[in-house]
Amino acid sequence: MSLVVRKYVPQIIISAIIVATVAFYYLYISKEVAGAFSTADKALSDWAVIITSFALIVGGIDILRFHVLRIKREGLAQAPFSTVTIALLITMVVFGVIGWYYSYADPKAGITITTQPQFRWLYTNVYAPSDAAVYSILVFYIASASYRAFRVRNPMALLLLITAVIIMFGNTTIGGLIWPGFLSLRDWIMTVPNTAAFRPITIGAGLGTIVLGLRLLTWREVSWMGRRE
Amino acid sequence: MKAPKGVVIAIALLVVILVISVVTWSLRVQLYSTRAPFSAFLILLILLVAGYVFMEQARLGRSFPVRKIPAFDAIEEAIARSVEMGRPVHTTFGFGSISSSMAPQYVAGLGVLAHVARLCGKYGAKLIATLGVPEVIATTEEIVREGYYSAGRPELFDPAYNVRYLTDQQFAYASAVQATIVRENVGANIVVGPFYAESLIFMEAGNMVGAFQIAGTARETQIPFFVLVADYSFIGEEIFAAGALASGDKETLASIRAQDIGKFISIILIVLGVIMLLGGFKLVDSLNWVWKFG
Amino acid sequence: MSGRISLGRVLESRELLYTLLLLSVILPLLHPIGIPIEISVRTRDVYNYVEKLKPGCHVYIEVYYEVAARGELEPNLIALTKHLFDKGCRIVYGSLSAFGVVAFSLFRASAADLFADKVYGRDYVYLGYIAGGEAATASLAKSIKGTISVDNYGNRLEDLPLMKEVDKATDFDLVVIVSSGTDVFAYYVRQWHTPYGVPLLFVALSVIGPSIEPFVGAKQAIGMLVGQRAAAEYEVLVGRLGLGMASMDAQSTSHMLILAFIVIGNVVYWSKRLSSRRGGAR
Amino acid sequence: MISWEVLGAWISAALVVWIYSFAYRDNALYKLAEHIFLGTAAGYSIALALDSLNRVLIRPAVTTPGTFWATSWHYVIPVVLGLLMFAKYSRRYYWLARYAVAVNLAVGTGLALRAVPVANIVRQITATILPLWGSDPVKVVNNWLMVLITVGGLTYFLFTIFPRRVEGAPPSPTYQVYRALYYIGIYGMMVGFGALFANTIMTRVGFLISIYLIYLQPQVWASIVAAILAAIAIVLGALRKR
Repeated sequence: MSLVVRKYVPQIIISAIIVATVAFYYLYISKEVAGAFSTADKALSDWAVIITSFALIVGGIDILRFHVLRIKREGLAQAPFSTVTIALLITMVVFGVIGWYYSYADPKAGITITTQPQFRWLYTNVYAPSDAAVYSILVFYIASASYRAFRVRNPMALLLLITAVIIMFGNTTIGGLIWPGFLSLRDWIMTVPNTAAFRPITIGAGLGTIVLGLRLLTWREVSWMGRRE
Repeated sequence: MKAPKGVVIAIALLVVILVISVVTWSLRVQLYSTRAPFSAFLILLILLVAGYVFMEQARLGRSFPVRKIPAFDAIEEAIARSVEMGRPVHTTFGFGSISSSMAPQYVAGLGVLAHVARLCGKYGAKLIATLGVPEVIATTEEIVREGYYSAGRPELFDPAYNVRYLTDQQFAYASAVQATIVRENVGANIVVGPFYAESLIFMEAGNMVGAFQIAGTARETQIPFFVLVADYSFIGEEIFAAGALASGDKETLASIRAQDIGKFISIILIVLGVIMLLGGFKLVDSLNWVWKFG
Repeated sequence: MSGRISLGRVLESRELLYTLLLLSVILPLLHPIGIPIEISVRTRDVYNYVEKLKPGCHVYIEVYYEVAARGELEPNLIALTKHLFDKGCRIVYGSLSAFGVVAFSLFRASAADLFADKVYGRDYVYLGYIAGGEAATASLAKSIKGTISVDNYGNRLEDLPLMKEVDKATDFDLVVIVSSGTDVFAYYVRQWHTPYGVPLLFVALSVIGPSIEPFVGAKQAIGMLVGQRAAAEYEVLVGRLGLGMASMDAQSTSHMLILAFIVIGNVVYWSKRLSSRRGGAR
Repeated sequence: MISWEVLGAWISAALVVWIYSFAYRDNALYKLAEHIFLGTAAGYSIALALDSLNRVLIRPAVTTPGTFWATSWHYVIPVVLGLLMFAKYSRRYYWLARYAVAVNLAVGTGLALRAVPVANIVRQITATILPLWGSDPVKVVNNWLMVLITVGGLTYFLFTIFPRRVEGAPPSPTYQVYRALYYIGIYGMMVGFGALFANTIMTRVGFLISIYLIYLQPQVWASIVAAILAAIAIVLGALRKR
């Protein structure tokens, strides 16, 4: 019994949902069925949203727990940093909840969870710049990565380097000064070999996805459950 | 050779669907939706049946030798090396919600994680699994636990150290992962899953501490960064094959033969289409044909 | 011998590369060099298409990018907006993402000169964030007023003169999608172009360019402006030099720096490899 | 009197500089910026979660309870499933969380299985069926390359079905064709990788330009002070390690 509820029921849920969502997507039985399906489909994606939201809340608790534990274990060296994280997490949630409260208490004010003024301030002045900074730190990384990646170790690496140099000249105005042909050569590489190169990868990724779907359907893929029972 | 029952049923199902399709087609009945071309449905169906047939055959003892995937074999080496150096192993498989169409890639990442966890148990390596997928925190904990317990090293399992859910926000996750890689001075950095712009962040952070790096994703735009920067990489569909290899189960592994069937179907359709163009027949139109009458 | 290796060490250190990289990007922004630029056929095509629009035409512009993508997309958006306003077009802006709202306000601020003599509600409207992804795109194509009732600033759409002229996809003479992602282009192709045949124009990041190329190839879009280069070219065409041009200089210097380091990397690598081979022979 | 706006701009500039400092070396100020970022991000994602719950569940249930219970009564199920996520803290009932994961995973996989056959397979195949003969030589060469690289790449990925070379015997024609396609595939893909990699440099530089214009240029002094502080932190960190 216990194995049934622990292992089989979740897998039955998976198979049933995959079969239903995929089969009714392709099949057309009648207008009513199609209508019912799209309603059910919409509801199911809402289900997923609700479940994800709960998962995010559980995740938030996990983050808090993780940092409390770190303070306990690593003491003063870590405490200031973890305290900052915990404090900001709670602050953001509190401001959000205040906005939530006002969205019901005073709907005319137009304040919602994400538009609460202090919440917005933290978002625009702390979250957004940090987010953008981490994204753009990639400019450093791509520079040091190309330093290593384009070392000519073998003929294949030479081909890589030649392609990269053409693209880099083609992308910049200085390349056009050196030889105007770089731009059209760059365009050709991007439209012909580049497109062709990613096509088999796209097809393969699709095939892999389908086969993994099959493994989930037939209960062969169990890693998502964690423990093997 | 007597065909097993499952195979017969699967093939019979395929035949029945095909017959019904032909009949309804000749009767001009709207059986399939107009959302997708009929060829897509057919290819999906054939692949599912083919994969199932291969798995059944494997269950009856037929074996399908698989070519070497160097990146997969390198995982063990990477872990053994970091144990020698006394450094932990880091692995991560992405951020976001599992209810998106990236779900299969997360599952492939979890499969590799399970393999890594078992090897870490075997060699006694300290594993740090970071993640940004809120739904599978518990799963990840279970996988790591299983890895250590099955190898008889329960003392190494410490969920607060081994499993670190960071956040599901892309770059916050990325910033914490790069910091983890550098601060914990990891010896091996294994990243398999659906990655976006953060892929290169992980690779460069690993490079800062000189970690042995194995990376893979099926997201086309990020593959170059993994291939050119990591020591070993899984390209595209290889991550799904890695997931199957990691299970260590012959039947599961047999399913990847269906991917080959799919590739052959693609090659044949392309070649056929090109040849047919000579005769002025457009295969593209048939492939794009949507089940629609009137 | 040791001198060469230590020189290699210094050149190999990422700190040096990073510092030079920062300088190579920031200095040209402060003091533009003004490297001349050649107009590509693709940008010229887009320009010619817009040039043919008649005064009083209506254009819908989807603003879908986060702040980090601003450097590449905003100059395009500004140059296009200038061109469209010059042609006497009226523009409805909208965003399918919440960060589009921030992007629009920044764009509005940095292109203040364009909006100076334009009247909100008559010459342009910003619908704000429209939730719902592809479903919302489909719904907008059927009826904007049926999808949302107020604009970004809380005005009722019925009260805005411009919104009396337009409501559905076919009311627009051109739809411009300025996006940092890939999906949104497909939304508009599927929901606006395929059913209603509205001409689309794509403005994309240079990384995204190749993946939306097929749409342009299949004539589902009239053209595309990709990255800062297209922005710089368009700025030249419409005669309002701005961030696009300055950025192209920064792009040139930083690319040359990276190329120089690739060369250094190869020299260091080969000198090491050759010297170790010689050492082995001894 | 410092306004909130100015303070915000300073904080933004400092955060950007400190995050960049990690590229040079990990230091205490990066750690601070990282933890600030993590805290806000975690709080933000919880707020977003509350917002989605509010949008799909609570608002309809509160504002129009009649229609909500008539049409959307089944939303109780995901709520229960969501609450089951908390079972992960239990040693005995940890498996209850799987039910929720199962639903989400199935939804995701279902979405993938719908999109993939068309987008990843049929569309790609139809795009590759190109005329290999014609009057325009440039186009013909391009089409040949397109078809050969695509087919070659597909052969490169073959896992279980491919011709093997028998030791001692001369390679069979099938094997030779396979190897040729294999190499066309891998070289073609390398060109693609090099091109995409180099092309991305442009976008990344573009991002740096944006960041500089938005956060650093308006707050030059804040940025410089932050940079000096970061340099001190890096040096101090290095000294302490030694």
